[in-house]
Amino acid sequence: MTIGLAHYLAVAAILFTIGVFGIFVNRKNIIVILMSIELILLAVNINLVAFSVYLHNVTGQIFAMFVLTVAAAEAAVGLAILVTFFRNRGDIAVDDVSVMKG
Amino acid sequence: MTFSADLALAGPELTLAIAALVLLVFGAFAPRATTMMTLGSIAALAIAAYYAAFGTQGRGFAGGLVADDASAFSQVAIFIASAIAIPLGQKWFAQRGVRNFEFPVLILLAALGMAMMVSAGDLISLYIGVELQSLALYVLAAMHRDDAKASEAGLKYFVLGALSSGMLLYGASLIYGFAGSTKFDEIAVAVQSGAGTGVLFGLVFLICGLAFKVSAAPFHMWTPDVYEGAPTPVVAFFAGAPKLAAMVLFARALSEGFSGASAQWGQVLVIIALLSIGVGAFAGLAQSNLKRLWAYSSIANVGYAVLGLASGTAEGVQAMFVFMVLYMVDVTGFFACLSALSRAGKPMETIEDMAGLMKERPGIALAMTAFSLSALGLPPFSGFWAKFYVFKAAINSGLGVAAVIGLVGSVVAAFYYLRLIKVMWFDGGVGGTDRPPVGAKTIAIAAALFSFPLVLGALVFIDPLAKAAAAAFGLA
Amino acid sequence: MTGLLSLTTFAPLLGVAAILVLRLFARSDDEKTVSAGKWIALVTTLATLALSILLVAEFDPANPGFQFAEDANWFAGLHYRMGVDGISILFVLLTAFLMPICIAASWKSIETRVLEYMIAFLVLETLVIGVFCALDLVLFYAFFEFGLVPMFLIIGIWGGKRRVYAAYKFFLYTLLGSVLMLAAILGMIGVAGTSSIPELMVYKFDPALQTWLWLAFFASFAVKMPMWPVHTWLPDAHVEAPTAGSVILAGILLKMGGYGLLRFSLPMFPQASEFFTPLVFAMSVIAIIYTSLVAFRQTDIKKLIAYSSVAHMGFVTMGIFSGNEAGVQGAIFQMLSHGVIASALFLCVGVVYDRMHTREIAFYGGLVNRMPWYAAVFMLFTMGNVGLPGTSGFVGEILTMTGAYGVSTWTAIFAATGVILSAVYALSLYRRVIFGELTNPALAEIGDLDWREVAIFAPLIASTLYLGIYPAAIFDLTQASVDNLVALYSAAIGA
Amino acid sequence: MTPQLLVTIAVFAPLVAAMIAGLSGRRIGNVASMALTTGALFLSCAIAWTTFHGVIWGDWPAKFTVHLLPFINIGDFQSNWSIRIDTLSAVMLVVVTSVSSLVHLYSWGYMAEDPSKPRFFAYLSLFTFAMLALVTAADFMQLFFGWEGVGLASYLLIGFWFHKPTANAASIKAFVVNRVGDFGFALGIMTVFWMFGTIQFAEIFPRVTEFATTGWFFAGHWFHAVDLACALLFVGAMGKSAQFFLHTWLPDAMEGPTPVSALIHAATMVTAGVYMVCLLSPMFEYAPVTKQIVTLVGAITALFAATVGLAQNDIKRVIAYSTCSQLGYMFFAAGVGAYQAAMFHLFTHAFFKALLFLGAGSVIHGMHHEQDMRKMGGLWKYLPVTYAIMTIGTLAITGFGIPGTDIGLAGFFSKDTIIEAAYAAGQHNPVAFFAFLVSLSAAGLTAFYSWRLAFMTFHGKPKWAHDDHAHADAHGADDHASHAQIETHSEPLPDDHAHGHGAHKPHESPLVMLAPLVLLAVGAVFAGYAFVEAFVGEERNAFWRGAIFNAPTNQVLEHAHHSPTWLHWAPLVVSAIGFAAAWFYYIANEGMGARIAAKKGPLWSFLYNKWYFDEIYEATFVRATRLLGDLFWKVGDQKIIDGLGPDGASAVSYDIGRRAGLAQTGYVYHYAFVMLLGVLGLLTYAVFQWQA
Amino acid sequence: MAVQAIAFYLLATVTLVAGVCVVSARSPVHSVLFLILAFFSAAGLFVMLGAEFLAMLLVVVYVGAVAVLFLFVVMMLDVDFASLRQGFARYMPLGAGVAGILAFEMIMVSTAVANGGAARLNDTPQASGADISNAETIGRVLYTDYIYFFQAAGLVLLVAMIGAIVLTLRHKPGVRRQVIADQVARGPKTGMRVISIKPGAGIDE
Repeated sequence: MTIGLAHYLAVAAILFTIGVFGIFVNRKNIIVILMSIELILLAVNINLVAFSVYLHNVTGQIFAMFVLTVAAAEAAVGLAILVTFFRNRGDIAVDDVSVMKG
Repeated sequence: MTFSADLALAGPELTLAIAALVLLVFGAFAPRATTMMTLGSIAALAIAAYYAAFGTQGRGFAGGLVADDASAFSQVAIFIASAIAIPLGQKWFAQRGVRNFEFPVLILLAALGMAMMVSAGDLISLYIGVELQSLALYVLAAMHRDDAKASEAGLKYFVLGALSSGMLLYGASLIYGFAGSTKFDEIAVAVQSGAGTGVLFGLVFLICGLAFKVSAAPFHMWTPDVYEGAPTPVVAFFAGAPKLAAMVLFARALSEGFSGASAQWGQVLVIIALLSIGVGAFAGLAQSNLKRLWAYSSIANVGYAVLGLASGTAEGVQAMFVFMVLYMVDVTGFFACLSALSRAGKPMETIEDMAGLMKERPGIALAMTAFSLSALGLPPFSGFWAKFYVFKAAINSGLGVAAVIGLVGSVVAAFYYLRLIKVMWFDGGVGGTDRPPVGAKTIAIAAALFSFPLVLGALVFIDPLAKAAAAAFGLA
Repeated sequence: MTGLLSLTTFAPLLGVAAILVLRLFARSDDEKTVSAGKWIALVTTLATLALSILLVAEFDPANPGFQFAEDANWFAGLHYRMGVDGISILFVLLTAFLMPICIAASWKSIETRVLEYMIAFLVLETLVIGVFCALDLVLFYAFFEFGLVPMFLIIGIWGGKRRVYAAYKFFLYTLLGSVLMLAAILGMIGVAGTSSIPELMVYKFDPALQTWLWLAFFASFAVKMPMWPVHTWLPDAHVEAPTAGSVILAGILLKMGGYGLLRFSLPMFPQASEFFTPLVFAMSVIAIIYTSLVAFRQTDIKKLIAYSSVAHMGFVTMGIFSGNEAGVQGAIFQMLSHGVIASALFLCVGVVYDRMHTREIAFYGGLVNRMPWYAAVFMLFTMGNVGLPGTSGFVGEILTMTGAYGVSTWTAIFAATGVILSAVYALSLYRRVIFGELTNPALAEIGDLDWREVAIFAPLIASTLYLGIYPAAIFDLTQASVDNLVALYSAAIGA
Repeated sequence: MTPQLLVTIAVFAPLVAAMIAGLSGRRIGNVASMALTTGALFLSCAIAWTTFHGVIWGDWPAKFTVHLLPFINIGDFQSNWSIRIDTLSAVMLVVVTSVSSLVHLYSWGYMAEDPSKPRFFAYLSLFTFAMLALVTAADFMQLFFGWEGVGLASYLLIGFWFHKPTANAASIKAFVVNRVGDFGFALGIMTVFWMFGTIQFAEIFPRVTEFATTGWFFAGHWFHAVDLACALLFVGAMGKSAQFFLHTWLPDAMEGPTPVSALIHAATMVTAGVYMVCLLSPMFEYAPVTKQIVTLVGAITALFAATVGLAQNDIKRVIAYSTCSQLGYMFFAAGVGAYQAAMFHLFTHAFFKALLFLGAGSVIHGMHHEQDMRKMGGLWKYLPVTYAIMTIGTLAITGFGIPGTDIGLAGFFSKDTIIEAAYAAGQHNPVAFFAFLVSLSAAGLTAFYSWRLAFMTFHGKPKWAHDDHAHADAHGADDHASHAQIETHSEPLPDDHAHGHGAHKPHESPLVMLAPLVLLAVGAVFAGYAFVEAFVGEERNAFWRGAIFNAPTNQVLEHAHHSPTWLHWAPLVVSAIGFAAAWFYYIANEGMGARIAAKKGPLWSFLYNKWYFDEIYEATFVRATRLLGDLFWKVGDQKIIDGLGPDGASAVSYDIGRRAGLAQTGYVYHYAFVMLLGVLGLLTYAVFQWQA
Repeated sequence: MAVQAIAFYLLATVTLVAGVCVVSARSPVHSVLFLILAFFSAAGLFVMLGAEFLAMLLVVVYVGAVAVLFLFVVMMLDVDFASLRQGFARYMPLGAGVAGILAFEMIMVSTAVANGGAARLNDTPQASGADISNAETIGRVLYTDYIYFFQAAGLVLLVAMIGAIVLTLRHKPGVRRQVIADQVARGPKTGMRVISIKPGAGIDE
């Protein structure tokens, strides 16, 4: 049995779904939501690298690199906003993130 | 193409990047020199706009950057909007005791991100541009950091934005994999010879991600909360320019990369457009907070712009350009009005707060009336002409039913605009509004004058420019 | 005389500018300022009237085409095109004629925000004249649509108790109709490649497409007219609007619908017009009978007159879609006549409303004892409303019925019952308000018409009688254009 | 002075006078207004007689038309303001202006105490102008103008005492019922227009034969073209001339001042229908079915009104029903083809009916505005001149005369001609024969109610002396027009009159009222004798000069002259029976009539309540109008149209908006969920849509 | 080949299980640790594909920086995490349903196309150019063809930096800091002030 591109794509798809799933299953915990987003980006990276390798084209790996970079930046900003939020509220429960609605 | 030729193409971007760094350093050492910061950043934007308008055109950086009429047109518009946002925000933050020299820098970087977006010729530059812009905007939304609402807005914006980025990326990865390239022109070649399901699947993800950025339904949910929570001048900024940028990016990606699949993405866009129009029209009816109200209004308006795009023709793209530019003026003007209004130091944000405004602050009330009528799509205000272009394009490309639904949606939405007018004009107020800051008032009134009557003359110039911009995308 | 038309159209805006300048340099609630504002408005409207009379004088009745034409390039293939023909010129005149009367009628009854009020009316005048003069679809639409705003404000700011409801209803109802028209306009521009009305009048649209375009235009004009069953905004709007607002609404704004049908539906979509004629006839006769019966049961004077307006507009639509000369001429005449008579009736209501601040019929009774001149004036216009020969109301009714008879006898029969019903409601109104003993003690000191009111009514009386006795004056002006229209229409439907 | 100018003056003099009196009556004063209008009328009257003479016997053209101004000029629909003069219109000019001028004069006395005399005289003159416009019309539009113009004047004059609710109701009723007639009239005009392509009489008449056999599609059926047009036009005539079904307004119209009743509701306006039928004789001659209808309606009206007249107590109402009945005579005369006879009766009737009304007015005036005959009696002593004149009028209406000779009052000649014509036509035509039977029996009834009136009023015991409070009771009793006739009616009185009413004795009217009566009495006596030959006799062709058209087959008048002798005596006999009956009930056994009435037997109630027409109309049309009005308003407009339309739509929209707002929970994971649903939906769409 | 397959399935399983644990772990600290595990095993997959550079980068950037940042924040924010897990089970079915459909569609499309439809895809994986290492392949283009993106990515990091500072940096009023520039610039004029006190008035500070 050969491991082909499809296998990698399937892993990525499942990982993506897990990330998505994590966002709305973790109703209250913002930090886990941020981690779920990291999972999604990881899935994307798996996709990109697998494609890059099977296309014999390095662009995918470069793209994945930039995704990594941006993901790091995102994590920084996200955590910073979370800290601000925590300072204002004293809590990070997502349920509380509902002063504004309607 | 030589490296220096590439650099010449990136004139606006380089200008902004350098200016941002210089101003950052300057600000770090002289944090109280707000006027200097403001002037410096406006000057940088002006120079960037000059480069955008009159610089060389072409493709550079291995296709990552495209400088053409479309990018020039939208960059100029974006830079102008950014330049307006800077003094507006500086003043607002100053009034609230938040002295942040980073504000202009972030605006410049966001403008840089948008400039990248509108000139992206590659999925990578698309992604990086979007992220650059988005991260700056997340920070801007939460920048009033002692305000619980602002940080909540920032958080929501960020979480959902990151999710949408993930989708966009996932789509980009699929497109890359199945089309074999990240460059739009090469994708186009691949799509031309028959768009595979994989590419189209990726395209749907890409569209969803971009739809979030323009706050089209059903990816709009963040909009009302973020608009309400974020500082008003920041909303004035990110309700306009980033949407233009995202729409242009949308148009460029779809028309340059996927013109072979225009039938398919046209369908998706029509669905998105009608959903947006419907949600924007109906959900706004029950709102009382003006910032939320205008958020729903912007959802509906983006729906119109998307509808123009959905036509899949050069006419439709032109309509989108005209629409977004005209809408940008209105929305900026409206939020400038809101940022200028306060009663005993408390911002006036609900519809009821506006009671009797016509007697108290006729200038601002007239401006807000103009923006409302414009958003309502009443001739001869700019909003009408915007819709005029969009619906003409839609009808001419066979989207007559969608156009009629959209028009009926505009009638539903008319109610909430009318309610604002009614409150301002008919009702008696309690009085005691503060004197509005001159800058914001000037911006508001200038925007109102543009909405009508200046638009009647301005369109004579905007029309051919938008046409050329649309032609750059190479659609029929 | 190029430019005369634009001058006439935009002349009222000069007045607006003058009032704005005045407002900048004076306090808005200062008595002198208010008075100056009123005079500016009056003089402006009179000047516009003079200009429109000049237009009519310079107009060549033998020429069926558009005269005083102006054409300037705009953007996106649009043009600023203006011109009048025999059909539209009279509506310009009617508008310019009624406006000074409106201003004069508001002289005392409007006490708050007078300058804004005058501005609203002047803006409205420009828009309405623009509607009748525009020869470009988009220009037409712009004028047509923006007219909603001043009227919305007039009803909403200076209206009665339920003014907000009425204003919304008026605005949204009409807007819904006109957005459909906008869709059709865009489609037409797309198909025909031009937005020029004269060109489109001879452009032959595909019959299948015509059906949709016709329906879309009809949606707008039917609401504007209004036709049954989309008429319910009108009574509310009328009841709540200030007197002059009602005058404008009944006198001019409703005419925009009929004008639109004449200008667009008939010449541009002849096949569809013919196809839908039975529908229009049915709606017209239902309007005539239904609203007449409803009018009969009203307890509010203005509402009664409003419902009667709907009935009278039923005659107009019936006449237009007869597609023959008698019907079309009759419809035009009926619109002009109704513009005068309905306006006068609303002014009559205004006279007693100004004094007593109620429009309840039951409140009044026996007014003739204290106000004989008022009674006489009211009688004249009641008779005009009833369609008595010798007043202008008659000519339009008989001609539209005659026109309809030529196409469908049933329609004429049903419409003719409206002649009976109009007598029932109009005379019962008159009886309840004017005749009988003066029993309400509140009315004991009510005064007769003062000189200002006499001056307001005099031109209306004169025109009612003049048009009633010498309608040929009108037909001479409209003849050539209507002949042309009818000939084109008949040729198109192969009749 | 050319004839053209003269007739123009004749037509417009009343209008000018009316406008001056109406608009500036207060400024120039009562007397000036009255003098001006009366003078103008006498001027018109003089010109009318000149015209009459000039057209028929003089050197004026037999027919001419004065064009004044275009009225409506659209394609074929050409109408002009014009004055058409021929024998027919000349006769009408004479009738109208003569009666009108005398009524003007009479009103000086009758209305002496009324506070708004200028208005009254202005209305009268306005009416006269409209009537003149009607009779001189050269096309249907002007005819219609006059038609509705006299309707307006009638409305104004019936409601002259505007503070009386009954008068207001009656005036509206008159206008509306007339409009019902005009509904048909207008449709008739349209039919004529589309049939002939013109509405000018002069252009239509020569072309009638073209359509004599063709059909016309109307209201979903094919009709005989000319029949249809004539039938529709006749509906108008029915309304104006108060024929059966559309008669209900005429008795109520007696709410107006008595001179008005004399002028409008007896002598002139109500005869306009007859005039129209005669004017349009070129068309009616080719409308056989319609002629039958005309005959039948006329006959029924003649009989119906006569029966109702038997049981009424109001002096004016009796005469009103009498008018109605006599109009029926005129119509069936026209219906059988004897247009000349109809016109002749119209002519004579104008004199004696105006006489009767004005005489009644004199009685009412003498009785201080008492109209109930049951409260009169024995007045001959107090009002001798009136008594004499009323007797002449009664004799005239009952057609008193000696058959076989030329001795007789006006009604004798005209009515007998009609009866004979009906008999002649009835030889071949059952409807006409029915009309003939009706005409005879109605003649008997006419005699009964006419003499009943005379006896109750002038003979027997005076009943007016004891009745102080009747007035007060009558006042509040009825405020509704349909019940108005049950009790007496009170015309407004100056205060002194009302109070001491029992104390005053009846008095004879002033000279200004008696003079017109005398003049009319002369007419009532001699009009028949003087004009019988010209109108219906051997000279008729020379007289009419083609103004009335008889089809070659129509020889009814010719036959009428050769009717059997018994027929000449029959009317006299039935009249005599009627007279005898009246004498029996009201002189010989005075009080018997009242006793019959008191029993309220079914027949009496049926007649007294005028066959319950008002009640039936009230229960059907009036109620239906109210109910439908309320239904359409409260259910149709408010519930259905507004409920489903604007109000419903806005409520639904708002509800959707509210729910959409609720969906916006503020929770991040909800938002994410919605986004994912969006992605999922679009992906699914893509998978299924694009898989192929 | 079998070894490769076993390695792939092992790594893939670990990645996915770790992913599930990230979203379902009771404590965020555990989540972070599972995240690190997921990244490690994903790096292993990258190595299998021949993309060693990316694998290393993943470990360095994520495990070294991002995960630590997460841990740091989790520790810093003193939150009662137990309460944050309420309602977890209640929304499982709905979430799982939606996610399941999503996953199904995604897998179906991507695998079907990758196996059958896409002829342009090669059978053999190849992460780098002929004769040169994976890192060199990337290095050759990163600063040439992709210089624009590279610089832009730098700016993204700049924004993140500015953002983090703007949002979180605070000068607390009560804390005294040493400002050397102020100390150097201090002169007699700013060092003291002369106050003339009226007798009996005292000083208001």
